Amino acid sequence: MQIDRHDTDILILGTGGAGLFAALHAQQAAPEGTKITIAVKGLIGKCGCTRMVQGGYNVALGGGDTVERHFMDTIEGGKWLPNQDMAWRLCEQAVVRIRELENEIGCFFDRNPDGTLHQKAFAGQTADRTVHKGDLTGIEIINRLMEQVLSRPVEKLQEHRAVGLIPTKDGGALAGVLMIDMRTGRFRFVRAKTVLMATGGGPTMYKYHTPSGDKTMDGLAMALRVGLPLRDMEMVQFHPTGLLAGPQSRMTGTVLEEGLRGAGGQLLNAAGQRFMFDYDAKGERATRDVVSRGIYAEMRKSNDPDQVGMFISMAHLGPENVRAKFKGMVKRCADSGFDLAAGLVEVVPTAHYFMGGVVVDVDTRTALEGLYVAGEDAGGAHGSNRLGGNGVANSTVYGGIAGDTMGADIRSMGALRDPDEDVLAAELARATRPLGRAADLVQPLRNRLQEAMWEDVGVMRTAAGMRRGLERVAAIRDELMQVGVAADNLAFNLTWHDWLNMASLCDVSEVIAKAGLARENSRGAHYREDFPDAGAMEESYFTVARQQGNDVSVTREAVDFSIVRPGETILPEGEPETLVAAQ
Amino acid sequence: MLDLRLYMLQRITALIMAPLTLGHIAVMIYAVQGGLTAEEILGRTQGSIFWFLFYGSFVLAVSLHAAIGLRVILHETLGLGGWALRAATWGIAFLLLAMGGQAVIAVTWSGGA
Amino acid sequence: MRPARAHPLWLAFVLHRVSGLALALFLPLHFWVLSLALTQPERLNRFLSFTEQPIAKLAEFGLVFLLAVHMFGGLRLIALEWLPWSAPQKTLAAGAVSVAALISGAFFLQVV
Amino acid sequence: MGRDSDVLQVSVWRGASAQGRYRTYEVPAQENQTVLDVVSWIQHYADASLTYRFACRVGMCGSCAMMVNDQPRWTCRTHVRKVVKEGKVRIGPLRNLPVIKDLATDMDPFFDKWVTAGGVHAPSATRDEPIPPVNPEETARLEASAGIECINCAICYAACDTVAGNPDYLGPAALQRAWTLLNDGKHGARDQILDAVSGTGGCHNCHSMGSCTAFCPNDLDPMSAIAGLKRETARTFFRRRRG
Ligand SMILES: Cc1cc2nc3c(=O)[nH]c(=O)nc-3n(C[C@H](O)[C@H](O)[C@H](O)COP(=O)(O)OP(=O)(O)OC[C@H]3O[C@@H](n4cnc5c(N)ncnc54)[C@H](O)[C@@H]3O)c2cc1C
Ligand code: HEM
Ligand code: SF4
Ligand code: F3S
Ligand code: FES
Repeated sequence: MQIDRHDTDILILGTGGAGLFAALHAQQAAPEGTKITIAVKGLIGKCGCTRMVQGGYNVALGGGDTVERHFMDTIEGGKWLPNQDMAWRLCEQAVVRIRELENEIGCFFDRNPDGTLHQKAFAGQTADRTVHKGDLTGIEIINRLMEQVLSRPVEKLQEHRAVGLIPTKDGGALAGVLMIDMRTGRFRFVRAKTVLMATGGGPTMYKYHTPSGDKTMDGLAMALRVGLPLRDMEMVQFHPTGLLAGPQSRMTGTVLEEGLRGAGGQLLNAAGQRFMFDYDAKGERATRDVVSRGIYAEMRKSNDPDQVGMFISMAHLGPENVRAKFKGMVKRCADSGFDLAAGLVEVVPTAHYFMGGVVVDVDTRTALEGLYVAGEDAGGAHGSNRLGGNGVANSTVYGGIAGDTMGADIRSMGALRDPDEDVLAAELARATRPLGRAADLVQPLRNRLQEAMWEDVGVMRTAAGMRRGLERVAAIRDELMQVGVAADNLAFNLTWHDWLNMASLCDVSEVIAKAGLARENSRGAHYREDFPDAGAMEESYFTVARQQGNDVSVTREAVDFSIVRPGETILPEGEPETLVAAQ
Repeated sequence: MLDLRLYMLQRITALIMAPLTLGHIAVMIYAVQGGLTAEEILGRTQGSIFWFLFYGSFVLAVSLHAAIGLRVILHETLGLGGWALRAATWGIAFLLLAMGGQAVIAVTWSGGA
Repeated sequence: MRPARAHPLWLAFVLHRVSGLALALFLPLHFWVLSLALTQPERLNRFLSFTEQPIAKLAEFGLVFLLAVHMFGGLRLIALEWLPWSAPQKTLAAGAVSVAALISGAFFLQVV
Repeated sequence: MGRDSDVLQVSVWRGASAQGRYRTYEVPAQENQTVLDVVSWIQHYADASLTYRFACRVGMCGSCAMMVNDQPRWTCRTHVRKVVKEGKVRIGPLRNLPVIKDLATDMDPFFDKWVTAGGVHAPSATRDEPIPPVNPEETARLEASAGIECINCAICYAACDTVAGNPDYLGPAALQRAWTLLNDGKHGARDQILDAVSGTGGCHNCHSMGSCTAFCPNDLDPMSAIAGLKRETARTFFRRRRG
């Protein structure tokens, strides 16, 4: 198969908050005449999860709240696993980024009557911190960023899927990225001096998941193959209330917003009884991980095979009131046939966010020269748990930093690097593998992978379960390698891309299970029934997974408490525990 | 295929015609009640500066108004564009202006044939 | 492929376009008839007595009706575009205009 | 819905704009099923070569719009029950845009027009300055807010017959964006907007036929936004004349 060759200076993969911000900042930071290219699996700004952000953007903007407080919440929320320098930079730069979003990009965040930004508190925060635009914050952020990028002289490669990171012959640096021009089905190798990977992770290997359909862990699978270390790979955040709309509906798993529980929504079991107080004193208002486990435990108690999830009930708050306050959610449920305002809506925990990712420094550089990683693909900022509102802050803050860093680094970089043609050929062979084989269905394998991960590497884990999960994943991958895709027309061939998606998901699923086995305690999103204790905070470690040859090994590394040690705080003495008024 | 100028011209001519149309209809109703004859109509209108200006401005407005309106229809339904569209617009405007002018003169110029 | 168009504003648009087009086609004819006054008054007279016929009356009513519909439709449009009205007021205005068109139509029917 | 049969007869457009045709598939009916689910089922189980586009699955990204029984709709949020007639439904690519393949259109013209209409915020302050206060109840802010939640799905663009007849016409979504910026006190290029929307493809081509407003899945009202632009341009028309 022939490969079209293409050159640029700065290449950005993905157009979520990280990718779009990187494009804008790179344009500001790079020397005149630098060619910037943005390549994305979907349409610019119309794919990825940043667009789906509902609740909002965490930033400490005064009124008693401080960067220190935001930082402490992030560290404690992450159960002392975050890379503290990254978490600090996130909280500190969020302040600049939100001003940039409002003043330069033109975002329209909600205001208080006095004209200042309106801020609210997600669970796990000790201040009203979350800036938002109704409950459609991501649309506002991405639309404005998208306009900026569309109107600039940035080369746009839409519906271009990255399939392999191609290093130089000596393996010391990145030469470029192999992609498929999805519309034509042709391969394109793009050389670049610097590449930002911002493909946004996305734990879509679970039966119930929230991220957008284009996200299938391609970035992390590619990083794994070039031998980069990945950290915190066991950390999959589940959102407690995913919609259950039937086995074959894409609506299944999509998120019902957190605010429903905040406003007093009740979770009921099949018998119509509330159960969350059996698990936590805060009941439905406990943090995401706690509520997810409560629902999951309750689901396991039910013996009725037709009764899968639990129910969320809002009707006691007055249907009219609910309809007015949660207009979007009520309409969305109605579109899939449920009455949120007056009836019961069946919910399940749903895989929402991936805390794990490539090991990077605070400037988004990786171990491979020329490769930068930002957003959900990068690990470290959140540790074992991401606070609601820290996700989009992370992608926009670090996307901007990546743009600045690439723009600066490129000044000292010489010519484009030549790729290791053997790796290029191997990646091409990998991606075209199904094309020579007898066509078969891909989707049943995806369904089986999702079942396996949900059952064995899901909300609650055991060593036995995860080992079983590993076996199931391996078997599914073996079958996938035998499944072919009809090759008569490769233009916009979604089934070929489904196959490639599955390949990425299988690779990363294996790492999730292995990292899960390596962590023998329960922290944040990772809960081991066989090791329910959190372990000593002082001895916190994070997992690092690496692929060598065909083998993935996981090691543990001690957390560096570079700013604050467990049990201590950087808040001034006498600061109140929380600034959020009790509900 | 409208820009601001054509748009304004179409709206302004429309606003000019609105009262004129009402007036014209009123006259017609009044006239019709007695049964119409050419003499009756002409007797009333011929030699009158008022009616000349009344119908004159109507003809002027409607030539522009209808030419712009037909231009839009030609563009949107027949895909006409460029010089052809421009020519058609002007053609229609002049045709209406010429025929309308003739009619106004016939109806309001004193003496007649 | 056509999107469904059976909503009031689209119908109003069609009515406006059709009436405008019809008027534009009729207008030259009307001018021609009138200019007969200049050259052949007797033919104009014959024409005018022809208008006594019921069919002609109907056609005449149609024309007046078209003119009224187009005019009110156009005024509605200009109001909608230029007056900073809120949505319910717009609906009201649209309603009022259609009523006006109807009344005037009925009125003409009486007279003619 | 034709629940008596548990199979849907679904005709789907196959091919590019010019040489394409509808092909019929039988799809098992489900209790809960959106039009996107139906299309996905066909690709997953019946015809692996079918092309379509989606991302978010919940009405936020605006990538999944198609013609369903000849009406433009967001397919991820359209329950089959709402559109099926006697067990049948017809699905085609979005109108008024070039078709790349099957149900996927090229949306570039739509976004090019978005930019042409001036739909890009120009800064009037920098990241180093404080965020300016904005009174949320101010009329201009309310006007801008009313149109800001557009997901650029191009459903309005597909519904508009003026777009169909006049390829230069910028279309409802782009013009609505221009209107939100005109009302945004923070926008630094407000003077340019009126020029940008007054050219040959500008807001004056709109006939207020209102299909945009009728079909917008988010209940936005581009028609009124465009009327706002006409009003403002008309006002400056007189002002510039006098000046
Ligand atoms: C429903 C939902 C609600 C959320 N709500 C909140 C919230 O309220 N607050 C908050 O802080 N966070 C929230 N998050 C999390 C937040 O959205 C993410 O943390 C963040 O947006 C990730 O940004 P990103 O730029 O890294 O990735 P994304 O925005 O996901 O972008 C990834 C991009 O990479 C592209 N891509 C993927 N694979 C490839 C490939 N192989 N080649 C080329 N391109 C590729 C994708 O198409 C996409 O354009 C939410 C997430 C979801 C799913
Ligand atoms: C009497 C007062 C009149 C008013 C208030 C009026 C108003 C209008 C308006 C506002 C439009 C623009 C419609 C749009 O953009 O969709 C229009 C279009 C048009 N008018 Fe008139 N008009 C009047 C009389 C006439 C007359 C007498 C004729 C016939 C010669 C005419 C022919 C047309 C045509 C052909 C169009 C184009 C229709 C279209 O674009 O759909 N108008 N009119
Ligand atoms: S205005 Fe409505 S229909 Fe048009 S693009 Fe925006 S959301 Fe879609
Ligand atoms: S449908 Fe089209 S004509 Fe105007 S009111 Fe909407 S843009
Ligand atoms: S898939 Fe995003 S709007 Fe339908």
